Amino acid sequence: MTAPSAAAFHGVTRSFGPVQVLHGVSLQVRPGEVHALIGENGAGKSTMMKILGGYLPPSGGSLEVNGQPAHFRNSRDAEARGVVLIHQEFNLADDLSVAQNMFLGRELGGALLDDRAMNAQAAAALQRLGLTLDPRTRVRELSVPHKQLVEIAKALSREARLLIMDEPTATLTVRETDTLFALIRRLREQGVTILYISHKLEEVKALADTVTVLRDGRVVSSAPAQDLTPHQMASLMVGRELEDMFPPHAPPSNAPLLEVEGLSVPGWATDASFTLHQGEVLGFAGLVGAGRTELFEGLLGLRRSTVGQVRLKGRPVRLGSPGAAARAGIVYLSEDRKGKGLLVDFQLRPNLTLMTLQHYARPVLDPRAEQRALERAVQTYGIRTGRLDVPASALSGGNQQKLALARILEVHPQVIILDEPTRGVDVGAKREIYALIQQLAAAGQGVIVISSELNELLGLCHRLLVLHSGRVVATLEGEAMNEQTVIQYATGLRTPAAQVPA
Amino acid sequence: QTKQVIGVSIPSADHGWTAGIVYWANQTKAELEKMYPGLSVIVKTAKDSNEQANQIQDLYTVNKINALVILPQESAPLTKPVADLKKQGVFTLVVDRALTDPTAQSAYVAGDNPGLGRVSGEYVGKTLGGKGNVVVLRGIATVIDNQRVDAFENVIKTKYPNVKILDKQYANWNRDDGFRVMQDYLTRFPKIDAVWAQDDDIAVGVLKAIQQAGRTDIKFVLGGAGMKDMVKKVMDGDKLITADVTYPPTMIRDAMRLLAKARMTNTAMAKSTIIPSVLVTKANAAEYYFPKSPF
Amino acid sequence: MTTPDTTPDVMAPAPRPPLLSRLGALGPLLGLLALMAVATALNPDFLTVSNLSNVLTRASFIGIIAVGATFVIVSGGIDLSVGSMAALMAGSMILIMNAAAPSLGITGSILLGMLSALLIGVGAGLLHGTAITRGRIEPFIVTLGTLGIFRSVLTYLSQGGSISLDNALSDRYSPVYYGKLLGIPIPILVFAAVALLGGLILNRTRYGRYVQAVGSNEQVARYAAVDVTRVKITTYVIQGLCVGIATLLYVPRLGSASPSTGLLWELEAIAAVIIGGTALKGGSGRIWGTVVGAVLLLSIENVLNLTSIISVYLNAAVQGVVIIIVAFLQRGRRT
Amino acid sequence: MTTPDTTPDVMAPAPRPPLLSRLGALGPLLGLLALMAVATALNPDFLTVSNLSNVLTRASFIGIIAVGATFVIVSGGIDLSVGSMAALMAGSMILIMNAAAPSLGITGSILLGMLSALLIGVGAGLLHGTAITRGRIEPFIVTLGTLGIFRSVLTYLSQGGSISLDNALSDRYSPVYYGKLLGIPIPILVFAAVALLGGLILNRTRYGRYVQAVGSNEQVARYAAVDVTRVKITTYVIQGLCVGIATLLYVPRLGSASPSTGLLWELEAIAAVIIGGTALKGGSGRIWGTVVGAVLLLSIENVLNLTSIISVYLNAAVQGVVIIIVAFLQRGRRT
Ligand SMILES: Nc1ncnc2c1ncn2[C@@H]1O[C@H](COP(=O)(O)OP(=O)(O)OP(=O)(O)O)[C@@H](O)[C@H]1O
Ligand SMILES: Nc1ncnc2c1ncn2[C@@H]1O[C@H](COP(=O)(O)OP(=O)(O)OP(=O)(O)O)[C@@H](O)[C@H]1O
Ligand SMILES: [Mg+2]
Ligand SMILES: [Mg+2]
Repeated sequence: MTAPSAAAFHGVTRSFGPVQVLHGVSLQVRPGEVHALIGENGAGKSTMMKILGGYLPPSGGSLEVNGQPAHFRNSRDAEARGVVLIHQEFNLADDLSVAQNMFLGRELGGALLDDRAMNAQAAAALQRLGLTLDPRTRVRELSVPHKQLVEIAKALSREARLLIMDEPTATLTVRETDTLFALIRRLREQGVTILYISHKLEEVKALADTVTVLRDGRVVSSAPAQDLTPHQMASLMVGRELEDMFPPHAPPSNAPLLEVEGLSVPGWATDASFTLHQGEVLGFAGLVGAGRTELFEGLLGLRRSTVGQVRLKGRPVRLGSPGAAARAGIVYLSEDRKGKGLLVDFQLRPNLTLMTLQHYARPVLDPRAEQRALERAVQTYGIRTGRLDVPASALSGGNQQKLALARILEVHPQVIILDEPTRGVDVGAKREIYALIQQLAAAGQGVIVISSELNELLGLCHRLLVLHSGRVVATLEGEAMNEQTVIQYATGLRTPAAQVPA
Repeated sequence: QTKQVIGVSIPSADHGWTAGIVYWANQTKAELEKMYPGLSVIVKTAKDSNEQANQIQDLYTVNKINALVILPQESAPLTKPVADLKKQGVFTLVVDRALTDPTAQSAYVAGDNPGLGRVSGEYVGKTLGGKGNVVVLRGIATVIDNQRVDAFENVIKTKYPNVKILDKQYANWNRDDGFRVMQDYLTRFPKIDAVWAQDDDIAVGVLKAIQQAGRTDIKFVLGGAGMKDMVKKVMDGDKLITADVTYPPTMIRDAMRLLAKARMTNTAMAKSTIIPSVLVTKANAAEYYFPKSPF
Repeated sequence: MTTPDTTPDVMAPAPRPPLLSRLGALGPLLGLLALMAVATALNPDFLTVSNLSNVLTRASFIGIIAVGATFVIVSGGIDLSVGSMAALMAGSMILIMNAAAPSLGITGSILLGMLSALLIGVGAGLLHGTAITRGRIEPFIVTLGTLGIFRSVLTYLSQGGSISLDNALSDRYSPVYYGKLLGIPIPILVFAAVALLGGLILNRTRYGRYVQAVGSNEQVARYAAVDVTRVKITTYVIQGLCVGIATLLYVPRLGSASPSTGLLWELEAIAAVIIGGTALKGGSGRIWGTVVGAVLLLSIENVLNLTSIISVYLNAAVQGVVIIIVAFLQRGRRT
Repeated sequence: MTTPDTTPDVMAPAPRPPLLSRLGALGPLLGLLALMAVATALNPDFLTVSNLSNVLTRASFIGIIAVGATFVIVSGGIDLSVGSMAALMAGSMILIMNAAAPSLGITGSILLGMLSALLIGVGAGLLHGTAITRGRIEPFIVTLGTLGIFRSVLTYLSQGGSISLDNALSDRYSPVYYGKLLGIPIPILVFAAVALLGGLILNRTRYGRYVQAVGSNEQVARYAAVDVTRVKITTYVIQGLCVGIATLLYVPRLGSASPSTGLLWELEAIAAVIIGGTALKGGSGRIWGTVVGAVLLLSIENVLNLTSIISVYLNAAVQGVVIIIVAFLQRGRRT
């Protein structure tokens, strides 16, 4: 190699308390390449990148940036050397506006801030990602995918020579992802080095020049992307052969389980009607902003909404609140893990049992029974953690997701609504979640899946509903359920003339 | 030589008058301990009735007092705790504010709150020539305040029916509230002949408000308690402060002296001593002027 | 770690939390012990049974109120009205007892009075909770408002003066404060019972878990089907009940209520909670800490009464310094 | 850089700034206007220039302090000590002026006194900020402690009584309170200046932005290389300075300080901030709201003094009700 590495890890270690997470990783990132880093949940990818980004100090080993040793005390030091990290967990202040967040710590203007310039630049940066958004909007009001885009725009607006992206596309749909990839390629042309973490291996294959696989805090392989198929990547990650991602699904029964008629969520969704059958996996596709999340939040009384009628197993039910829904056997997994999913300051045990405390109250809570439930869930869902008595915030992103999923399934619901169920989850675990979904369906329960991954929806669902601008524009099944058709409907290229009653 | 421990429990110095009480209590402690070698005096201040109740309990259980001088924050809530001490054999001398159950007090040195109201009412009525508009500034909502105001109103109503009380508002025995309430009275009432501020701290604020508004209709402001600055003004012939009505914090000194004498010389002490509220005018002001007291 | 290829690695058995943070959690207790040592050095009478029993008895009022405040604060709220509420309860209770005595008899009217205090507490709690949840008004503002309202109503009832319990009633009722059971003053027993029950509810029941969840992240709790509104309202009702219980013990002690009853109790109660290691921003807290906090606050006052080393004018300064020192000792816990 | 190769069609339109929440943001102002209308109906004198000028002048003290409190609260802190701090400053200032007058002359000693008040404010702010950030003690506890300490020290200095400014000094100094410039009382001008400057700093400078960021999410601010410790300490210094400025205006009014000076100002200042629409948990706030809040609070008192429709005993109840109603009007803003 002639040019010095854009970044290099030399025997870097890192421990959290007694738990060692990185076991001496060494890695060379060539300048100007897109270098993908993949690995199972909890393998240590985010930790490595936080170290490179100046957010965490290493416990041992050394770093180099552009051939020069790097000892970052904070992210400001790293940015000074052109290293910018896009966080997996959003790093935005809810009360500040989009522009204020993007420029936090490096505001424009002299004694008085130049908000006009910052707003204009912020809007432009968002526009580059295909997002038209008032930069004065408070971050609190944004949806998860929009926060993701803001987080990306924030990093892009800095003068990065080495850009680290930690699962930037976890909640983005095809179109945003395409825009982002176009941008990444342009940046590469301009000589920017990109470190890219993702669990979407097809993306990795499409984008990366080099792929490094991390397993349990050790580098197990680093090779040109062209030498690896997504399937091989997956096998390297988990250390064994993976069978088919999607288990075969049993046909659903004809008995309707959940029937929703005329559900409207003001500002988000209009007059949506659909039926979920027993044993069915029903998918909801749509672009970011199509209103899928809001539709179901409305259904469960988490937002203001109006509904014609909801029937569960033929009997009308009223779902005024999440509590009423849970009692009726309907549960919802939020896409917003940090804001709506987990009590990040709480330990794993109370997080897991929050919705099922009645099982542990006799009448005084039995923490040991809760602990047993936790141990079971850790096994069942493969939640990886050094210790069980840590706060949820200490789990890796994917493992937090598994914990959130475990909580709602503890309820043994009849209808399970999953919004981005595999957000940030590694392939191995994804497969297990898919299997679980099929199991639930096979047992006669109904599952609704909202996902930004079309593959996932196509592989998993019996039927697929497409939302566009808050309206159900298509119900697809069988042959019609293919990528092209879905995208046409989702982007509004095709209109619901051919609508089949759901 | 008899050995005696006297506990003195008084309100903490949170406004001028109580500051005077604290000052005189400490002065008298020094004086008495010098005068009677076997005597020790413990002075404690309390911020509210509850703390004062705790305090006298501590004085009994830990400091083992033989006699207690107490100026209660409030009468009703301290009646029971004082009665308890008396039951345990402590001599209880209550100052200023009589307990609701008189049997709880071995002796009583009384300030005369209704007297203050009465004397003030007489002065206001007479000075106005039986006719005019008066505004009243009250203290803090307590029995003391009620006694003063009731007595004042009573005199005005029965003896000076043509003196009109325009309004009564609380000024909480402090200067800032005196200023604010007076400012608003001045806005509201175009013609005020006299102000009864009831307390010298309140009167300080009242004077400033009148000064600011430049009003000349007000003939005089009557405070109360005998604060040194006010007594000085009377002495010097101030235009607005023509008189004051005493409610002297020295009553604590008098009470302590009486008690010490009785205990140390083993004599009986009068069951009840009243320290009257007297009118201070230019003629007698010098007698009531204590430049060294903080009040 | 040598990881087997397939199964997720076996979890380490949950080890105990790090020693340092455990020590930090004991902060308020250490503070209390240190204070007791100093107090005993200053005046050996501090450690007598009668003095300690006095201190604990007094700590009962604030302590019981602070147990309620712990719930409110852990859930992310605040109640500034507790002192005024106590005053209003005490006044109403006495008026009701006095009025009912001729018709209901002594015991009957005492029971009626006690019941009415508790009902006022529940009512005030419902009012607060509803205004805060359904009315969506900041707890600080709601309870600052009722702080004024409750005290005003009492001032009105008492016409600015004080309200006293009739003698016959007072004699029958006073054992509730002055009496002992097994040699322990009744207020201490009640305090212990309230604290134990409070601790049990907060740490070992569903409701307690929900209170913590709501305080930690209301949104998450809502999505997890917790009835946030009900949980919050209930914390204010618990607070009201605790104030009621404290008032039941307070009235037989002094037998009267006046506009200055319970002044600034809110600050003392909140201080007890926070000295005890509960974070003001909510999410987690511990009743035993609150108990220690209350005892500590009252001990400071007691020590100041027992000694005369400094000017009486500086009492509040000493209290302030001690409070800060104790808080410093337990700061390890904060993030 | 312009749009990338794959030009995406324009996304969903930017969501409208909801009218309702904009109206909600004007809540306190609506509250104030409503109150003024009622007040004028009750007593037309309310709207006279002299009365309004009285009200605004009085609102200046609390208002200026509340501007400082807005910074502290937006950054996620709280300062309970402001009233005591004002009392201590006023006392020290007067003592210093009186002592310096013989040697420095009237004007010199007044300036020295004024300077010393501001220095005490800065010192107190540094003390608070440091104890809170480096000492990692809850702001509530630190400032509850100093609340006691400051007032105690003043009580000690005044021996419980009042400290009065010598006449010659008082005459020279009093125009600072009683004087007018262009027909407007000086305190109002100073209040306006402090509010404008405060608004400018909070909304238009880097520092103000950081205050909001720290209050909203300390971790994010830290990641953005904001010096969180310094930002927080500075908010307490600003608070101290504001209390200092308020005291500079307060002393010439009555020319004295006593243990009752500034009692409960902390509650009034915090209430003004929160009525003004700043959330107690921090992250966002607005100075103009605080100004309206302060004027509103003082107007309520003024209206009550100008009318006698109800029993004086119930004044505080009326205040409480009005505060809650105003807060209810602006609740739309809350999430
Ligand atoms: N603050 C912390 N305290 C304790 N353990 C931590 C902390 N942060 C991370 N860990 C642990 O370090 C390990 C690696 O976490 P990391 O976030 O780097 O994983 P990852 O490879 O990014 O996983 P994912 O794909 O799920 O995002 C995990 O086991 C996690 O539990
Ligand atoms: N009907 C609509 N009218 C106006 N704006 C809309 C509408 N539908 C969506 N949006 C826009 O979409 C943005 C966010 O939508 P969101 O991403 O939450 O929808 P979603 O379908 O749940 O997305 P995802 O598929 O990622 O879950 C909003 O900020 C809003 O601007
Ligand atoms: Mg990660
Ligand atoms: Mg969504």
